[in-house]
Amino acid sequence: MQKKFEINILFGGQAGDGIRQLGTLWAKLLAKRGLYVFLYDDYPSLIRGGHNFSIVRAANYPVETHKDQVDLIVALDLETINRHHHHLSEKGFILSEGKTSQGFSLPWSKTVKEAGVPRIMKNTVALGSLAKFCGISFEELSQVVKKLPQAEKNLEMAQKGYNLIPQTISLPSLPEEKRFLFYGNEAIALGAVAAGLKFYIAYPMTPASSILHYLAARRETFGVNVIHPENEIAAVLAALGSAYTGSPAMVGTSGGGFALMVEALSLSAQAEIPITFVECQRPGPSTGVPTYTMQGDLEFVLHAGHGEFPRVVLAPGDAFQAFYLTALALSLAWRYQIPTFILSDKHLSESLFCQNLPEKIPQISYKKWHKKDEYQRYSFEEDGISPLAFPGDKRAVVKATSYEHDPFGITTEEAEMIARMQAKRLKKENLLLQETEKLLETKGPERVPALVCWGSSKGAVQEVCKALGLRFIQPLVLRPFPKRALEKALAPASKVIVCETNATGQLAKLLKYHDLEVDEVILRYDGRPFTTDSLKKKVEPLI
Amino acid sequence: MQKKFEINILFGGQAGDGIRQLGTLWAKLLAKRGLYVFLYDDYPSLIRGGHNFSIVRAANYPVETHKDQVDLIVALDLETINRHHHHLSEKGFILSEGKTSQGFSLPWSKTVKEAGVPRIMKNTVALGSLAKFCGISFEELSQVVKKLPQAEKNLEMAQKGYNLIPQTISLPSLPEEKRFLFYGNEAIALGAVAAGLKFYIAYPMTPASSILHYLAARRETFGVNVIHPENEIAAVLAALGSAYTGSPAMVGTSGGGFALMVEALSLSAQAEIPITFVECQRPGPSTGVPTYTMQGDLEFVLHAGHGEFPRVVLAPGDAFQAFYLTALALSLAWRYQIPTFILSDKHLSESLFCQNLPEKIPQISYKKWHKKDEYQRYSFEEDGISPLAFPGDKRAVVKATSYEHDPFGITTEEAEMIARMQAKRLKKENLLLQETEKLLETKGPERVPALVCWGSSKGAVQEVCKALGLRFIQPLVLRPFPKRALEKALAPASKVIVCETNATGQLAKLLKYHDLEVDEVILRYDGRPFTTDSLKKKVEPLI
Amino acid sequence: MSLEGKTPLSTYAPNTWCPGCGNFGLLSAVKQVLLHLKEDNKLHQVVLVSGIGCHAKIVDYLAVNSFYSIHGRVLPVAWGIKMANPSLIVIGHAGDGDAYGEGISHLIFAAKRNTDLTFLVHNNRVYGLTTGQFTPTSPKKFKGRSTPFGSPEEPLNPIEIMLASKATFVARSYVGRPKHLAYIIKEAIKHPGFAFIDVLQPCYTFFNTYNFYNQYVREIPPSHPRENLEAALELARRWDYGEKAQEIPIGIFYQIKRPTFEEEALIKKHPSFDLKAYVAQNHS
Amino acid sequence: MSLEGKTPLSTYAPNTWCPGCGNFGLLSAVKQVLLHLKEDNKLHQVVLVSGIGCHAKIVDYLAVNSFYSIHGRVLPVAWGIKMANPSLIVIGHAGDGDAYGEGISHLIFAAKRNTDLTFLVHNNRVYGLTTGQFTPTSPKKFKGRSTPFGSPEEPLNPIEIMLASKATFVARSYVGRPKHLAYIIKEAIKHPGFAFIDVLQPCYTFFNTYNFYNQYVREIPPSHPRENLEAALELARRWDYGEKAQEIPIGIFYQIKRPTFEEEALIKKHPSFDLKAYVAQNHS
Ligand SMILES: Cc1ncc(C[n+]2csc(CCOP(=O)(O)OP(=O)(O)O)c2C)c(N)n1
Ligand SMILES: Cc1ncc(C[n+]2csc(CCOP(=O)(O)OP(=O)(O)O)c2C)c(N)n1
Ligand code: SF4
Ligand code: SF4
Ligand SMILES: [Mg+2]
Ligand SMILES: [Mg+2]
Repeated sequence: MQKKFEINILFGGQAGDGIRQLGTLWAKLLAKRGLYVFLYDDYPSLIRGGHNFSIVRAANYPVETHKDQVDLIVALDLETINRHHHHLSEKGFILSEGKTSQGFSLPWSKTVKEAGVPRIMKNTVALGSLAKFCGISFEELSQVVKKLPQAEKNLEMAQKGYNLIPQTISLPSLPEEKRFLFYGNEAIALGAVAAGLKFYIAYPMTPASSILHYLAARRETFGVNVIHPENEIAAVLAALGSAYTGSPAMVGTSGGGFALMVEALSLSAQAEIPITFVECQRPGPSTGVPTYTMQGDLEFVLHAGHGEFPRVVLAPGDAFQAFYLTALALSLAWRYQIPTFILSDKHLSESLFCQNLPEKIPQISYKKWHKKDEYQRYSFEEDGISPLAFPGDKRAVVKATSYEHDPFGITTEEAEMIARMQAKRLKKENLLLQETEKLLETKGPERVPALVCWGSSKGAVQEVCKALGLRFIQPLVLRPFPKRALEKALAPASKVIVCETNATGQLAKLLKYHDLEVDEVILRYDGRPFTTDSLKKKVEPLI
Repeated sequence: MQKKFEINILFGGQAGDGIRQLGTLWAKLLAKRGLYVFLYDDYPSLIRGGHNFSIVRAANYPVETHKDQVDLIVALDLETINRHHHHLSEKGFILSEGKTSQGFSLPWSKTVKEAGVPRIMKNTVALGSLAKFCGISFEELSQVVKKLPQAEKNLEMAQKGYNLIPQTISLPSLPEEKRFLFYGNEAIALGAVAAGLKFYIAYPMTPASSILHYLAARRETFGVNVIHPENEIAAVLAALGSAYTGSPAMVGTSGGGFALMVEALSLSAQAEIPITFVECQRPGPSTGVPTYTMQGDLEFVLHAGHGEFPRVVLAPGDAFQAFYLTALALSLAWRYQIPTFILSDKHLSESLFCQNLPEKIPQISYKKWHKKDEYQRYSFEEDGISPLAFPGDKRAVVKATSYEHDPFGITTEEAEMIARMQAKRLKKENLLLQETEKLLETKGPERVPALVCWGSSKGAVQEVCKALGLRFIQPLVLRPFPKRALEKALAPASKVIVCETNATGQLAKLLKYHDLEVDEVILRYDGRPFTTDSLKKKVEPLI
Repeated sequence: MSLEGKTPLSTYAPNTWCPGCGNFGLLSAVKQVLLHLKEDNKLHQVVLVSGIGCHAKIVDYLAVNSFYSIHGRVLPVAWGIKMANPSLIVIGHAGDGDAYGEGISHLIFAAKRNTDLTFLVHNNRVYGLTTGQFTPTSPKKFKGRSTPFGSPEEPLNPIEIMLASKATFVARSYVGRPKHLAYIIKEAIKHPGFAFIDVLQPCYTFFNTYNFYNQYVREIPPSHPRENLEAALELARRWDYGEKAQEIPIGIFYQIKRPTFEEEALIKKHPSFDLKAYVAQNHS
Repeated sequence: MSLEGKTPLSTYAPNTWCPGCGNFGLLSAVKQVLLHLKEDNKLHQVVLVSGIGCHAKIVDYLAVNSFYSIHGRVLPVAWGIKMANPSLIVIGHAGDGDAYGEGISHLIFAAKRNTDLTFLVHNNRVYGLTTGQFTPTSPKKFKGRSTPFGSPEEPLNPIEIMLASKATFVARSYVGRPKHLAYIIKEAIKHPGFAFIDVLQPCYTFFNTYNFYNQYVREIPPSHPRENLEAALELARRWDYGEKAQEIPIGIFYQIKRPTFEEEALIKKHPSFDLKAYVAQNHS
């Protein structure tokens, strides 16, 4: 086995400097070497100026989170050094345009100006310098740069940057294996496409917008219509209209936009129309901190909507899970004719993961009407699931409705029918539980403390477990709640420590609610995700 | 002590026949006699035709619920007899226009037609007959009838009805005591007015609309502006605008309308602007059964809104509580600068109660700014509550915001400030708990089973407890959850039975969540409230 | 059991509109149009979408595909249906509270987009089902239950709003002229794009406007140049939805052709998508 | 600590608009107007209300009362403020996404009601803060991040929409004409009723329209009869918010007087209310 290797680089500059692109290109470069990479992107809510940074971690073993401490800072402005120099490890380096005792001072701006290319290409120059510094061949570098728009100019800039600096360190490479780079939101989008999505309808809202952008740019390739309507209310109702005709639809937004969709969520439940919601959390309440992260909407999503009805809430923690669970969310929505949720957050949605795709991808399928007798949209069935027909079918009259109704979909106010229909819908919850209960990640030894987490905290928590020899537990489905599976997973733990990035410990509350003991709760609610090093420090005194 | 007396009368007819008015007049008549009365109103969602009925229960002891079995049916149409004759007690009577072996056949329509008065006055004729039948003097009757519009004609019709029938039974009367008649929604409206409401802003929605109608008709008397805007979203945001200037505002709606207000709920939390929501539940999901009842939105209201923040959820069970708790909701909203809720439902909102008003009425008050230093809308304070100033004050610049912010209300994205502000807001929850924990009704013996209920189920549950010698427990506040108070109240009970009109047992779940044991759950979810006789039958086998 | 009622196209649901309600006229006009579509063997392609209110009950009374949606949201639902299956004939039924109050944003965007729907507003100028409050088209001073001292607002003129929003088919009709109404609905269905019809529909119980309309309603003469916006506006301004009128024109105020949203916005083909190849190509 | 920044009326909040952003011009025009109000000793009566977007940051930069609300909801918040305290001078700042997309229903009703507010739309014809999607006033075919193949929709003309919605003050200005803009804002504040200003505000980063506006913007001549709706409409139609123009009129298109909502709807006095007497009288 190879020796463990990792390198953490922070790229910083102003909004508009292309920091995230720079980080992404670097990540690609190393991924092509077979290394595992992870990118964390940190940016304020503004378009130009301010301070952005991305941290790229690369290693010769799987990484799904970043560290506060970095080995190298690539500073496209002075601010970056001021803000982050104290995160630099003792033997770390700085590549920047300014004077520095700990690295190289490189005339990137001058290079760009002299070449007369757009200012933004400074990031390519810097990438060139970094590549050379790390001993990456120009051949490797150009593989990545040549895919950019204005490839030639960018190659030229990369070359210039490359020439500015001597090779100083060197990086390992790994035998090639099939792994891909996905931002969380790309994985969500692809999972939906892979399951059979036909309409994505969304109003822009950070940190969900990149699903919209990603799908819109590739709509012909994916065969998915992508619609940006006048507001979130129109989005969700158009999605329900689409699904009523048999055309699977998904909507995506953040907490405030989802709040506007809640009335229609309840409609989807009464009308039994499949739909998948992607809710990408950010710190609230209200507008809050739009470009940062928080796992603050769990209880909201679990209980949103007037009236009582089954739903599925899935919380992926990395790109692989995001892909798989989104496909599953669509599949379950259609098989059970219910609303399903992907609960993401800024940290999952906008971080870059280096992972594979699942072998088996859940597909949309549903109980079809067999065209005997007259069609009853809401026929009573053993399992509560009435067969589907769609408008346009000559033999069926398909009546969907928001009112309580009889099997044909005609409004009812009769006591007995009301009670039967309530029960019909709720019946599905048990079946669902059987199917989803197994969706749980458990790793690590017994008779040690367990760290329990959900969603985007997975990466950091998992790594801390590994480092400290603790048990790792991550439920992937939060409703229906996998009580028994969790009970089993928790039983061998000597202590239960829940870690989440919110202020009230929502998963911890959920565990207690289901009679599962929680000994400690580690919360972070400053808009930042857990990092592996900072979390470790918080865990150590508790074990 | 007098012998126990009660009489239950069902009034039935078509929508447009004035059934509810008839029942209300009857209730007034008996209330004037010093009797206790309760009116239940049952009507489908249509304007003319169909079948409406009201049940009025009157007794010489307090009644806050109705029974399925009645002593008398006043049938303004045949349908009433067809539907309800099996609810008539063995020795009961029917007053109607048709042939009947169990009562009187009375030519009410003919009377109206001959007099050439509007058809609707048939209800006055019937009232006359009923009064005479029960041995009520015409003098008493006219006290009530003369307050109607078109008093003279109505008196004439009452007289004609009175003459149609012989006295058959007689009713007791009680020494006069100060008790009043309020529909649940009237009590909510009055409680708000009494606490200091200045703006009621609402979009019509059953069963909340009657708050709007009641206040609109009396706006000058109450000194309350009543506004009906373009939709629920405008309603809640205008209310927040009003409160920002120091002018207390309340909004009212049902589940679907409230769903549309959730985004603004979260705004009220981040901006720390006081507001009171009245949510009158009806069976969902979605449009559901608009004119019937269900306690189905508890979990939704407890958790609505993105992000984490304190709120108060109060659930009155009768008019007295509705009055008091609404005043309290406004008072708490302003003292803590938080959103507060009155959770009602069709059964509470649209039933008529005969009760007194509380002695002490909570008033709106708030922490005022003392005009030292520069004003900071979100200053950090020991208790988390920043003093209030309002725009127009020459010495203060008042900056409210939906973004996470610093003490002045300027947007922040700094990690430390985010965490501090989250904590500042959440701090209030503990103070709130101390203040509201005592809001709990407990009655009855120890070492017997306890029935636990919330909201409109109170009337029936309380009466069943009395009848069966059980312990009665009703938490009035559901968030912050009065765990310790409930623990104490439940401790002496031999068994805990939760009764609620929903399909999943939401209060029962809440109790379990707080480690309070629940042995049995009695649910009703056919859109109808518990009645004392039907509930008793369900309880008996469990004790 | 069967969904069908005793008369053609009807269901077994009992009709619960008030005697005298203008919705009866509207229902029979719609039935007439649907019967024609049935003859053309197109009935199975029809989808009715309704909001919530008295008007909305129409979908319970008709044995055709329907989506009984929520208050104010007829149009986004109808739009979603049409986008997902453009071969369907989608007809929206909304109340004036629905269309001009709660849901007016969707109305403006449906017109702007020119999505290929037919949209009938059962405009009784009152909230019927919630028992008589003023709506955006109630006359000023209207005494409803939320405005017992009279509405403080001028009514909107939906015809003007639609013309300003780039609607391509703008019409008004009256339930008291059933033939006219049926004709307008047929024209609206034929129209490729967003077809808007404000249907004057007296609410017998809360705002009985039969006499008023009978007195002032005038059919727009065939000589009216439909594609002329100025002429349409001039006609539209003849009545401001106030209490008084000199003349209330009914008919097609305006009609032009413009590409539909479906033509402009939907992807052309749904190719088969090779996930593995795509990912290998784009995500490494 | 102090809220005040280094220049008059400013706060310590660092300005984070892009270099070249049209919002700078708007900010300085607003400051100019506020300085006048300060001289008149009215600054404490001013409340700014904003939505969410680049435009909305303006409230962080000004040391006056403000309510930084949520996307699309400037107008109901502003309305509530004005109703509750009519002595306040309430100025709304919205983006075009805010005002014409998410919140268009409120815009129409603000005009219909003639509530006494000033409403400035920072119309950059793009969603700025969410990084460049098309809005209701983007030209057809606009390539934004949600429509990389071009927007499928015609733009709305907000001037027309406002005229159809009974607005009593309808204006347009351009940040490239700062004096004009300041003048229009002053007139809007003076106007008793709903005063709407569509402010052309180039987004330097996502939709740089400076050259286009500089070329085509023309001030409406003083001879324009402001109270004439036809004349206003004619001017409004000279530019349809499309990619091309012959002329883009700026100035006051339309202005008339009509009672305000506050005059029509609010109760006149707040009497002292005797609960006990009232209840005894009415509830027994
Ligand atoms: C979100 C929401 N708000 C309010 C209601 C209550 N509501 C039901 S019907 C209706 C008004 C109906 O008026 P209109 O649309 O004019 O229809 P009409 O009954 O007059 O045909 C309202 C406000 C609702 N169902 N949903
Ligand atoms: C309900 C809701 N939906 C979406 C968003 C995300 N969002 C923030 S700003 C914005 C658009 C801003 O565009 P515009 O109003 O034109 O303002 P600009 O940034 O161009 O000034 C959006 C969609 C939000 N904050 N709230
Ligand atoms: S209330 Fe009016 S609109 Fe509704 S059914 Fe009756 S008459 Fe028709
Ligand atoms: S994105 Fe556009 S509107 Fe926003 S600050 Fe930059 S230039 Fe201004
Ligand atoms: Mg109506
Ligand atoms: Mg904009």
